[in-house]
Amino acid sequence: MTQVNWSRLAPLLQRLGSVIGLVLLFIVLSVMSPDFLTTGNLLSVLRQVSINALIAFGMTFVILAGGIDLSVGAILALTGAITAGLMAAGHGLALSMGAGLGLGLVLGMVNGALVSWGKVAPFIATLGTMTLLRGLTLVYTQGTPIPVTDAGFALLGGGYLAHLLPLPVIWMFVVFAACAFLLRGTVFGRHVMAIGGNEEAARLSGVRLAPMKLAIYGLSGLLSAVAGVVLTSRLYSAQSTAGSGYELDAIAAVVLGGTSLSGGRGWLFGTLIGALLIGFLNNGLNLLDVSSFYQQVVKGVVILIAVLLDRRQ
Amino acid sequence: MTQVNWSRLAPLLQRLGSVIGLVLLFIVLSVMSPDFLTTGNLLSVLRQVSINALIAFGMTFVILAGGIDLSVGAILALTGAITAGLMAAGHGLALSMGAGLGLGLVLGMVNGALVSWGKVAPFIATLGTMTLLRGLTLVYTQGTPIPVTDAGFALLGGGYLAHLLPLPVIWMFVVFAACAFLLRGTVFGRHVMAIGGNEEAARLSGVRLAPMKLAIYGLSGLLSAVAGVVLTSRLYSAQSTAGSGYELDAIAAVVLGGTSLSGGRGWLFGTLIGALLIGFLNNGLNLLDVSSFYQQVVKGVVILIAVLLDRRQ
Amino acid sequence: SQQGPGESAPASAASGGGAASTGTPVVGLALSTQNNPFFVELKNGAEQAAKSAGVQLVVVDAQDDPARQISSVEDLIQRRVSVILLNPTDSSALAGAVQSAQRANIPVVTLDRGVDGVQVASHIASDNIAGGKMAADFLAKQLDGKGNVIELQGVPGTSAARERGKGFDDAIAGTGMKIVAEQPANFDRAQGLSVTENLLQANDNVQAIFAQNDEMALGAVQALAGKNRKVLVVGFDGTPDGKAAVENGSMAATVAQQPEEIGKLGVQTAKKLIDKQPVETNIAVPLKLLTKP
Amino acid sequence: MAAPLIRMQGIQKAFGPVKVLEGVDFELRAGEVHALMGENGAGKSTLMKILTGIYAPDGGRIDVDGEATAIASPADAEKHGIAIIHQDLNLIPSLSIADNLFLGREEHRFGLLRRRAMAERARAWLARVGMDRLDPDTSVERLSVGRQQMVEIARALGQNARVLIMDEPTAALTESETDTLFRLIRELRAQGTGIVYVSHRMEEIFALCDRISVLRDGQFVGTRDVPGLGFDEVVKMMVGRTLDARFPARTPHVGPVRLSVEHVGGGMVHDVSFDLHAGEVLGVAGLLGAGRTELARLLFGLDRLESGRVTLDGRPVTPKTPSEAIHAGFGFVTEDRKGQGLVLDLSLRENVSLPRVPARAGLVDRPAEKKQTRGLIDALKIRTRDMELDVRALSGGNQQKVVLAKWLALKPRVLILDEPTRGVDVGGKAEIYHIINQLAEQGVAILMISSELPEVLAMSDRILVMHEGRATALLDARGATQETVMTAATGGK
Ligand SMILES: Nc1ncnc2c1ncn2[C@@H]1O[C@H](COP(=O)(O)OP(=O)(O)OP(=O)(O)O)[C@@H](O)[C@H]1O
Ligand SMILES: Nc1ncnc2c1ncn2[C@@H]1O[C@H](COP(=O)(O)OP(=O)(O)OP(=O)(O)O)[C@@H](O)[C@H]1O
Ligand SMILES: [Mg+2]
Ligand SMILES: [Mg+2]
Repeated sequence: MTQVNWSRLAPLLQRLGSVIGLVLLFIVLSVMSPDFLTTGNLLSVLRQVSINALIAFGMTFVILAGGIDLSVGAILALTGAITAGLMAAGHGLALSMGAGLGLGLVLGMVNGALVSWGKVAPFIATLGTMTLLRGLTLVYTQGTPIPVTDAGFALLGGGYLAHLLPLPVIWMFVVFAACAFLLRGTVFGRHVMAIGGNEEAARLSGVRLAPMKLAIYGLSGLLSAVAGVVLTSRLYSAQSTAGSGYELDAIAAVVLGGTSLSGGRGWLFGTLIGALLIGFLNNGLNLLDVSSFYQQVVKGVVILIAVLLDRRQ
Repeated sequence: MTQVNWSRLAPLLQRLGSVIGLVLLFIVLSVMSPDFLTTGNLLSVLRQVSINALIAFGMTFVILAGGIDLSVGAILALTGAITAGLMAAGHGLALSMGAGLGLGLVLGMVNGALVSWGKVAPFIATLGTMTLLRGLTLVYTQGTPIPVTDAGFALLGGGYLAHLLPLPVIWMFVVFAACAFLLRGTVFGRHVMAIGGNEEAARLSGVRLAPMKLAIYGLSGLLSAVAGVVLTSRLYSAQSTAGSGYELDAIAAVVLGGTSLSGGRGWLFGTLIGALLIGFLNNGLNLLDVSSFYQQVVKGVVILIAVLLDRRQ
Repeated sequence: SQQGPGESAPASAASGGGAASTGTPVVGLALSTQNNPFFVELKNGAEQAAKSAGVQLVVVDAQDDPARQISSVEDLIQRRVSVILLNPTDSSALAGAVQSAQRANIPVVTLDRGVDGVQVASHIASDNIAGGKMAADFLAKQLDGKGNVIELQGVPGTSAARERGKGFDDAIAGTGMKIVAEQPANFDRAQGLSVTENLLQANDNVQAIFAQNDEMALGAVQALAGKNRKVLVVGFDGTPDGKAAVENGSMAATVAQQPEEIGKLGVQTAKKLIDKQPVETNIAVPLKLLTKP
Repeated sequence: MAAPLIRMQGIQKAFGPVKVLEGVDFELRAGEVHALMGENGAGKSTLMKILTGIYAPDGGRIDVDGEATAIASPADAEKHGIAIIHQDLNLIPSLSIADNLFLGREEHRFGLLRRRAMAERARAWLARVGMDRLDPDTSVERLSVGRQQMVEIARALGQNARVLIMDEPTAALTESETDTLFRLIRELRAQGTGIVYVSHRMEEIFALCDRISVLRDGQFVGTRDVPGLGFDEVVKMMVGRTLDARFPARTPHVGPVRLSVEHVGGGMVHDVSFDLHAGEVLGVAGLLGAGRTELARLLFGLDRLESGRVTLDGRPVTPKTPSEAIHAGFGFVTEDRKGQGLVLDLSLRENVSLPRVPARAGLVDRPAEKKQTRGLIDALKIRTRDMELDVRALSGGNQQKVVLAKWLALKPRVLILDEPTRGVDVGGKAEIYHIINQLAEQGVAILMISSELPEVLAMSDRILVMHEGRATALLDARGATQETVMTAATGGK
């Protein structure tokens, strides 16, 4: 911790580690696969990335504040199921979506309450809610997928802007811009960084930890619900098992983007880069016909190389 | 951190939280199911618990030192497969087991090297090796189980002492005793606690971090390999997908046992209790024939109650 | 179908045209998972058939995640494969992906599971519900229509768990047999072992165990080992390990699917599509109840 | 003459582009107490960290006993008989005192701990530094900062080193512990130990040291014999000019009662009453663990107020959280600046504006924030190249000024200062005193907890003395002397 001997430029260079990684991957894939560098493919990857990115943006706030949220995938599944379920029961699109998103916010705030008032470590608190919410999703769906019937709703995840740009990509960039501003331009964002950097010092400076944590985890829950709604729309159905393992993908995106897991240091743009890195890697492995057994090997190696390149604790 | 105003007794009482939880669960299950409190059932649960406990003991050292190891399940799968594969290829029991256990140790040390020399955050380093090792296991096994043929080897996980006590239970208690002594009675254990309490201060006091971390993660890898060998023996075959999700079970056991995820505070006995809590809970849910949809709900609730009972960050 | 007005073919995908530009045609196989020997065998069958049919096979794996599968189907579209063999993670989630492929003039053949709400070029599968019923009928015959049964369930919420369970449960309901416990062991051998151990503690009087896949059945066999009880274990899938267990008598039966056959037929159908020959829209791969000879 | 114990020549060290040490020479003889002086950020700690193997020098040589030696790790340093007490506390909070005393050099047989032997020696070591009432099994996090410092000293003494480096060992200590420490240092000197003594407390230098070396901006200024050296001369070497006055003159304008504390109790504080007037500086003196910090925590809503009542400008206030306290008009500069005062990974600007970010409707007003920060940097003469620099990279003294700046931005009605000049150099202290005076003139009521008696005597209007959680005296500063304060602080009336 003490031996910080990089200059002022170094943090920026280090931050650019993930960007450099993405550019390298881009070049390699462009050379190796003729199908990679096409508008169609790039847009398709962006759309694939959008779900993970939406979740990872919320996760960035949680991690910056020194926490972690393992329940994002479970929130995605439950909110998606509730949205689809309400629509199937004949409630309108607005009500159903509102209920799904509202539920995501509330569930996130429950995490925040466990962490702040309950004084439970974030890892274990959200591990508990993850298990609980997965169970509730199964109970609610009875284990069967809930089909989506509303054509308007299906557009949300499957539609295009100007016949070209997939709508989920739009949502991703809108949410990114909003979150980046929230983090950099508002008092809330400042306090997030302060809590992650030194919670006690932040508290003594008058930062109110409990409301902050409710808001931070609430934001993560809300964005997971957004991802849940978009995914449900994209799949034309809500799956009880949707989103399994998404928490690890989101955390990987955040960390690959250069945000420190111990909190207080990081940026949202890095998370976008991290999510793209994962998305392009998956895409490239498929395009290059890497044997599926080796795909995991390659992914593991890439994760390790990427974090070694931008080495920090 | 600063506002420590409990008496000297409080930490002990708090530690007993998990024991009290276990006793409560025990009483509830005894009342609700006539089949619960029988020698046969209790021994059978102990045997089921042994795999998770073996991994969790190693995880305790890692967490006490302020780290985390997500690769334990993947190490279990790969070492189990290698052991079974070598035996299937006609190598002797001793060589095959030695290779499996040695590999576990080495893989753990690789984690340690990434964390210490590579300065990669433990979460992300072991997430990377987890992905990588899962891939290698798939490559090695080609996705199909490797059957065990050696009857002597099968005893290791399936045999009994005095026709009553399952051997895995013996291994669990032997490893527990050894690890508890290692933690409490040796310089190594003292340094583990010191690193978790304040890594920088430990370093300045002359604790050599790199060798310590190699040893700590190496121990975790070794014990995962022990669990892998015992599980392979017990199942008469090595599965490429063995041990998925075991990292979360092991972490849950450690934390339910009262060890702090931020390091420096905890005990090994708690981990044993935590593992038993999880084992008895699973057993109880089966005995009471709780619907599969509700099982996760119950588990989530129990985790949350248990950690709220012994609330600490 | 469910296409909204704004939905139309993305620019480049339209240029797909179905055939790779040079040499051997490429067929994409989108697997649901490889964490299960069943699908590994399916893949192996497809690979063998590809070799003899002279097509190149590209395999992508969704790790049981529908969203990931959509992504990998999209990747196959971008690669402009000639045919996509789709082994869906779930029958309800892939309609959009199938439509995207079809818009790019890539025919889709579904394997093992269907996709609701779309018309595909061909569907090759064995029927999980029928398989569950076969297992129930077998047990009813062995036990003269009475007795207690334990059911080991797969991962809750997956289609295999749902359909096999439904076929089995419905058929049992029509007999004098009783399902005394239904518990999830998540298609995993180790969990099959411990859940069976636990259930045997609570149920002394059990005559049969139905496991929704062979892995769990083999776990149950381990749990029964050394116990002086006669319990019939029936699995599902007919994996090599499962078949071996039936042969040596530790399992009473397994509802064998022929995953290699599914894979093989898939590639052969794809070849026909490439050669513009007609194909059957529904190819049933028979299930076989394997019992000790 | 025998070779000196340590000779460092031409030592160079840079962190990135920042040159911290440029050709520094330093020599330590056996049996001397050698003061190392310099302003905050002059490079004292860095030089000592090089000597103890924590940093590798970029250039220069180190001779131990006249022989060129490479010291690559703390373990190397220990091998050569070099022990150090670091400026920041370096204890493991969750471990016991005994565990901490032996950390890194546990007594063992084949790796097995010899607990009983260590417990016995731990007791002896604690007794040596006058802490015989402490149980070696107590975990360190339950000790006050001062006691933790004494544990650190006990640990360093336990190494029986030939070279003992003390980097501001007394910053957290009061007079009586300081006396104990000085007695020990003199004993060691008599036994031939070479001692490097870093401190910003001038009295100590003249009372204790034989020679003095001074650094300025990473450059070696010179070495002098202490006898015959004057205060002004030392300051001139350090600062490059003479200082107007150590304690700036005060013209008190004491206004009406602002804060009224009546029979307040909670934790180890019992029945404390006093009035604090607008424009007044009330000094709080006491020994280690007298409960001064706890009193401040009670007022600031950090610990639960169990009895008594507090009124601010006539209105009762019982803040339950720091944020409520801040709204009521309190400000609190804590004694532990790294643990509680600063977010080390945020920039100076972000730290300064943390209690109240200049904002409109939740949106940060960047220009206003920069302007405010610039103003505070100038007012407090914080030495930094850039307000965007992480505070981690500032020297200790400058970090302390940042903590102060944080509260100045808020314009509190009552400002509680807990050891406000801990680790600050003479020049910086004078500046902080100046600021305290200015605040008082603006009508801010100031409660100043300090363990430096000269500071308390010179800066306060009145002095509250505490002993074991109770107020034992409320003295007028003009009539008070070190003796009267100490008498009250030790419980005598
Ligand atoms: N790890 C580091 N990375 C970058 N700069 C550093 C580091 N450590 C110290 N510095 C810088 O080196 C300079 C010297 O710091 P040092 O801590 O040696 O000063 P000091 O003389 O001990 O001051 P003080 O009296 O305040 O303790 C300061 O400008 C400080 O900002
Ligand atoms: N006998 C004791 N044993 C253990 N801890 C004690 C004892 N007496 C006091 N303390 C600790 O000392 C602290 C109270 O001292 P406090 O820090 O308020 O005093 P202080 O006068 O400000 O001293 P310091 O100069 O160390 O800050 C409490 O946190 C308490 O835990
Ligand atoms: Mg210093
Ligand atoms: Mg104090």
